Amino acid sequence: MTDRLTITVTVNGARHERAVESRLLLSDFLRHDLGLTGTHVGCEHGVCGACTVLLDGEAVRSCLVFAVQTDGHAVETVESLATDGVLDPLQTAFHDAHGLQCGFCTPGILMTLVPWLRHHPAPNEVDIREAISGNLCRCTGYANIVKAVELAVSRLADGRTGGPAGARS
Amino acid sequence: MKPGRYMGQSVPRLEDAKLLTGRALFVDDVQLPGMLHAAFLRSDDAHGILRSIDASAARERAGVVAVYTAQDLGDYWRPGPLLVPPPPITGLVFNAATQVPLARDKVRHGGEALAMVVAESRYIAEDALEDIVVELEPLAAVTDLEAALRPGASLVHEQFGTNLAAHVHQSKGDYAGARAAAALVVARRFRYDRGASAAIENRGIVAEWDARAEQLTVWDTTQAPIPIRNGLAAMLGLGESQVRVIAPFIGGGFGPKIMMFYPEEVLLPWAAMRLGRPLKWIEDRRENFYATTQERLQIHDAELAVAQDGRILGVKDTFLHDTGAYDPYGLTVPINSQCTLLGPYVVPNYDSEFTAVFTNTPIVTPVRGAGRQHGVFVMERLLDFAARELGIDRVEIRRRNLIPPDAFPYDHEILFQDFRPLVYDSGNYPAALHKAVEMIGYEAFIRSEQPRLRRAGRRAGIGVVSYIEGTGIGPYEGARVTVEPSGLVRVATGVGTQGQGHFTTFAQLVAEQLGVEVDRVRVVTGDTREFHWGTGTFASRGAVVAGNACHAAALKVRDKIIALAARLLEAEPGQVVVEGGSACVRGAPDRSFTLGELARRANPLRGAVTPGTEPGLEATAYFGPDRGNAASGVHAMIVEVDPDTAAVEIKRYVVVHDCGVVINPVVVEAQVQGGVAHGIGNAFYEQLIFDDNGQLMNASFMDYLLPTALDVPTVEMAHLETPSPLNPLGTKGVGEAGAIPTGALFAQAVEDALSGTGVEITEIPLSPNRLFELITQAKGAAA
Amino acid sequence: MKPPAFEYFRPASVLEALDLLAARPGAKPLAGGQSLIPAMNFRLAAPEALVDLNGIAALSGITRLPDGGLRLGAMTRHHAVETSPLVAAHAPLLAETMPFVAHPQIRNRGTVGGSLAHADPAAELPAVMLALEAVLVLTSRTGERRLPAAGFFTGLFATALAPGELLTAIELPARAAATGSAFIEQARRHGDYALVGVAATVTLAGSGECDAARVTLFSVGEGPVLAERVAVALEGLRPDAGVVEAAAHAVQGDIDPPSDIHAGAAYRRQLARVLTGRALERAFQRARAHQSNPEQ
Amino acid sequence: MIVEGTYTFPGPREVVFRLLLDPDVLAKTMPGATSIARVNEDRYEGKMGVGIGPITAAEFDVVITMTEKVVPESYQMQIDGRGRFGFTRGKASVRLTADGESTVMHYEADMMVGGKIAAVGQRLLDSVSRMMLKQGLEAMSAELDRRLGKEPA
Repeated sequence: MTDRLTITVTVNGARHERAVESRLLLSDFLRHDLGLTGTHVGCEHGVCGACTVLLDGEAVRSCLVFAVQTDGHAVETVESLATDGVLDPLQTAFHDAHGLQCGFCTPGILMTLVPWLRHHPAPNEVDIREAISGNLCRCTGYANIVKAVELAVSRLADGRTGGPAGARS
Repeated sequence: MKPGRYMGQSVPRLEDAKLLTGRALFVDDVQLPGMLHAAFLRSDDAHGILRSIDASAARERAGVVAVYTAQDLGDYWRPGPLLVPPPPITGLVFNAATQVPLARDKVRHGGEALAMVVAESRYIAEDALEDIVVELEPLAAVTDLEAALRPGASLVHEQFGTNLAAHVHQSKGDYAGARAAAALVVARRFRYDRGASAAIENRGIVAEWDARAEQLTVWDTTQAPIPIRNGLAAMLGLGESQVRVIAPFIGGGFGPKIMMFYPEEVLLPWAAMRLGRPLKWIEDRRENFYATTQERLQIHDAELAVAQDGRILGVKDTFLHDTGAYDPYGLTVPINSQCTLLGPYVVPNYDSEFTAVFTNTPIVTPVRGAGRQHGVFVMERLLDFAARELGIDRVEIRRRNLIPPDAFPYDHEILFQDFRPLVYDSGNYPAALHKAVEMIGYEAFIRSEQPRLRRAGRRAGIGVVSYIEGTGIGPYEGARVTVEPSGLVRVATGVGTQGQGHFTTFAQLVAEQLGVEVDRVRVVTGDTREFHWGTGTFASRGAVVAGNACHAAALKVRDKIIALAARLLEAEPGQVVVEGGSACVRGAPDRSFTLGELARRANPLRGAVTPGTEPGLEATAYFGPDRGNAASGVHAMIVEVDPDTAAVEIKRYVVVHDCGVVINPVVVEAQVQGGVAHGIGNAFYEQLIFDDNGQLMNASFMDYLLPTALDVPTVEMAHLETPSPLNPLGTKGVGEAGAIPTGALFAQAVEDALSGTGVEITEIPLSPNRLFELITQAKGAAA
Repeated sequence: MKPPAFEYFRPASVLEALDLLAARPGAKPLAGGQSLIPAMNFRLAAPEALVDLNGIAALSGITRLPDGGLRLGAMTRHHAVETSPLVAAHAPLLAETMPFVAHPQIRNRGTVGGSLAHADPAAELPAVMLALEAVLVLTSRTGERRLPAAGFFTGLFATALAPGELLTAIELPARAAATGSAFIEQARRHGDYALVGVAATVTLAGSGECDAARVTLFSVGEGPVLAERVAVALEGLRPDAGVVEAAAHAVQGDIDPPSDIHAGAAYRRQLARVLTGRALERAFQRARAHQSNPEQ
Repeated sequence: MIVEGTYTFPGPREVVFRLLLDPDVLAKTMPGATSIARVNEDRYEGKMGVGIGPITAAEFDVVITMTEKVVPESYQMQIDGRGRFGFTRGKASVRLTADGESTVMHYEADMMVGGKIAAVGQRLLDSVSRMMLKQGLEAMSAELDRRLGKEPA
């Protein structure tokens, strides 16, 4: 069965029309067909959260969505966060708080947090930990991830954005 | 090495921007035109005789390019190298059996690779796996370490006539004499099981053969690209310079991504050369539970002989070590257990022997901590039991036995995993213990908090444990530092990097010496075209061995800068100051050259140079320590246990650690925090559960439980710095430290919370279910 | 871990979906896919065709019924339930449960109907629906039938859904006066399948006795279990500590839990007793509060 | 995995014994069995498809070998099933004792499950095996009723 369907999907604001096999996972579509390799694949059974992307603005695991299901929808990946090489406030906070080590799980964590912070502008530590409880990290022990989110939250509250890493890319 | 502009500073990481924006290249991100994809058929059975593999249907499937079985490999089929030969210990027995690329006559563990399918996509390759028919005659599986050694046991490797993989005996002093003189001997059986490395990035290989250039390029999730390059060249009949191995960004290593010469690592390059097309294999999570090495069970029968005042007179330990189906990594793990048991304590008499056992389970090699956990657990638990029986406080019995700060170098009189004597270089153990006890508020907890909670019906407990970690072992690493005409400084070193921050810490070391801004230093690691001497990242050695090599190379370049600047500026070398990206004459800032200008002048295109002059501002240096150094630490924790549900909550976790001179505190603290998380996983969440038939019962992230953000507390940390005299920077390793004493700590704290119930903990990992069983058993025994 | 091939359909209406399913006996409906797709990635599931319900707008949404109850479209996503003010006000037990269903990313995609039709014995929602006496609306080409949750769950991953039938909505009855509820589960990690979980709703008589109790458990059998003995041990009695404890003990007669690597049957029994007691305590506390302040 | 228990069949021992070894009955009563043939006196071969919930019924090739048969008291079974999702194999021993008009079956099986189903599906193994056993025994009992004329086919 080589069931190929043509889909039109908006990824990071750009429309893409592609013929895909119905079984193609969204994670593979993004990484292989579109070359957006910032979305990482860690378990392909929906536990590790590394492949988290936004589907119509909500965080989902791209290994548990078929690419064909995104026909007519909008997807955002980690590549959408920085603008012209300038890190967004959350990325900047991760840099400043040493919130990543190997960085493999990081895109998934960022994409989980981006919409969540919109709905939770003043979270406490437990809230933050719950929000990322579906993202496994083997390097950091999570402490600096939590600190990074707290830092981003406090800066956003102060109306400050950007940071020292923003100038470099 | 004293703190400086960069040395000892929490410089934010230089590698972050790429990682945060999704632009860092990981192996699975490599996309090449015409690339094919491989998938492996793996054995369902743990042990059996392979009768036949029929891949004809798979070969006919549309999109399949090739299927290889052991038969198809011809002369290329051969067992992998013995990576670590046994150390020269008298009377040592070692039966070497290394893994094979594809099982040929026999399957020795579940998940062992049987065939490789190459197809136009991974999807098709996996379709084709289902077409292959395997005929296998099952054999009884060997999983129980004691049963494996009994006569008549099924044999993993028939040629040895036994499942014994190794036997090693090391001792110092006279344990029997010590035992006879002891006021108390505590003896127990301990089980310490460990799990998977479970890096979030699975392993992966991409191989590309350029037939016209006769160049093989391999992207590999390895911690040790140089040994892989050299080994692959030898296997494939190529010159070492014809092979380039790149370990790009790696999504966590933790040990098993070392130079294993895994079947996939050996087969992908071979097949890419035969097929003339690039080839990719990315391990999936299920495969990772079989195809990537693990750590596992040791069973210790140990006893501690102490005087009435709690002083250690001697320790005797006899243990079994599960080495899995093959033992390519030699004895590193059990020797670490054997040596690390001694900890920071004066143990005048020690008698330790172990037997490594082949079983029908995946291969055991070092995972973060590498057997050290097992040793620490045994010693710390024995001290806890002795303290209880002697009526001595748990912290006090430790204090009485610590090696004093003036006793270094301290010789334990046995051999370590680096084949060198186990001699501690430096440390201040009483200070660390004191600090940890103070930070956690041990006295106040014991005296008032714990009783107060107990009166309210709550069970809280505290633990305090110490450990030593032998780190920074040889043989050597190297680095090349180059000042480019642009003024950028390039550093190349051979070790792979998996998130430790090498791009930043190595840059700090070089920036410190060359007086440039740290972000003007670009570090390249793990690409054999850039640097091809060295071994790899393991045994908490990156910052120590490669770090000192970077430092040494930077010093050489600094000397070149000074010499050249002195000549051009007509000043005495002693008058030249290197700072702010320039070299100038002291007191005359206008008499200066930028480093870029000096680099240009050091590479003249016309004219003549003084004979013997080396071009450029570049130097390569190597560093090899005499032996490993001793990092150390104390961990303390408060837990609360719900005796009705056996749920455990960590209330506080304190670490005082000493990894010598710290290059970047924030990086070091993060390494410790991450290690503690791994240790908590080991203590309470993670266990590879094999049934009697060698079937792994939890080969997924649904059932193999990595701790989440809700399970790992933020560790409260303090640094102590006793510089190592074994290297110029004075650094010690820290990569594994956090993970080592956590099991022992968990056991002590949970047992303390349950004090009075009769629960005694002699095993790790625990789980709520296991705790419930222990509580129930203790109730039954009391009734 | 790549899924096997299948034919894909995305109908725009329930009728179209039913036609597609009827025409292809090997087809499966695809709701949130958060259990089905992992099974496919493991190649444990290989449906010949998937009929994707995500394009059927009519299947989503939460509305208030004239009798005060709630109607949840089967394709309403967990996240929508979790954040619904209607659910918070009129089905607090369901609202309390939602954060325990897997992780945020799963809840953004997973659907209520999908969870119920999947009927995993360790899943939260079947037990909660059973406790709430939900009515499940099943639609086929011949019409609609309505089944109480108690009749819907028939065994291990088994439901009363007939071939060609779709679960299209779930209706929750209005909350009675003086009613309190509680949800408790113990899992290895937050978001994992529970080792044992308990959902309880209790109603008090004016005089303070327990008028009705409905306690359900999950992860202790082939499907959600209604603890009838627990209810019997409570009804007509003042729910003091002794009564609650005795009722919690009675749960042992209601369950026959399985063993797995994370929890043996004995441990599950212990958890069932302890968690039942805790859930009841909390539910009675809330019932008393509801009794004194019906707006609560 | 050890599975043991007793089950009471409402019929005489000889009839129960014959029933238990009848390939047509096995085909009807073994959960998921699609075919079972007796290839010789003591060897049965067949196909089973076991599908639980989301798990698509995968075909298992099943071989059952009877040994130590003592009519009408006891026998041993060697069971070997293999399929794409893994395998199951093991030994079962069955003993029948008469109890008035009824027959009590004592069974004890030591079954091993391997491959993907064990590695990924451990959470459900206990429940699934219990369910299959229950279904099998109940179907067998119904078949016995039918044979004894207690119930229409």
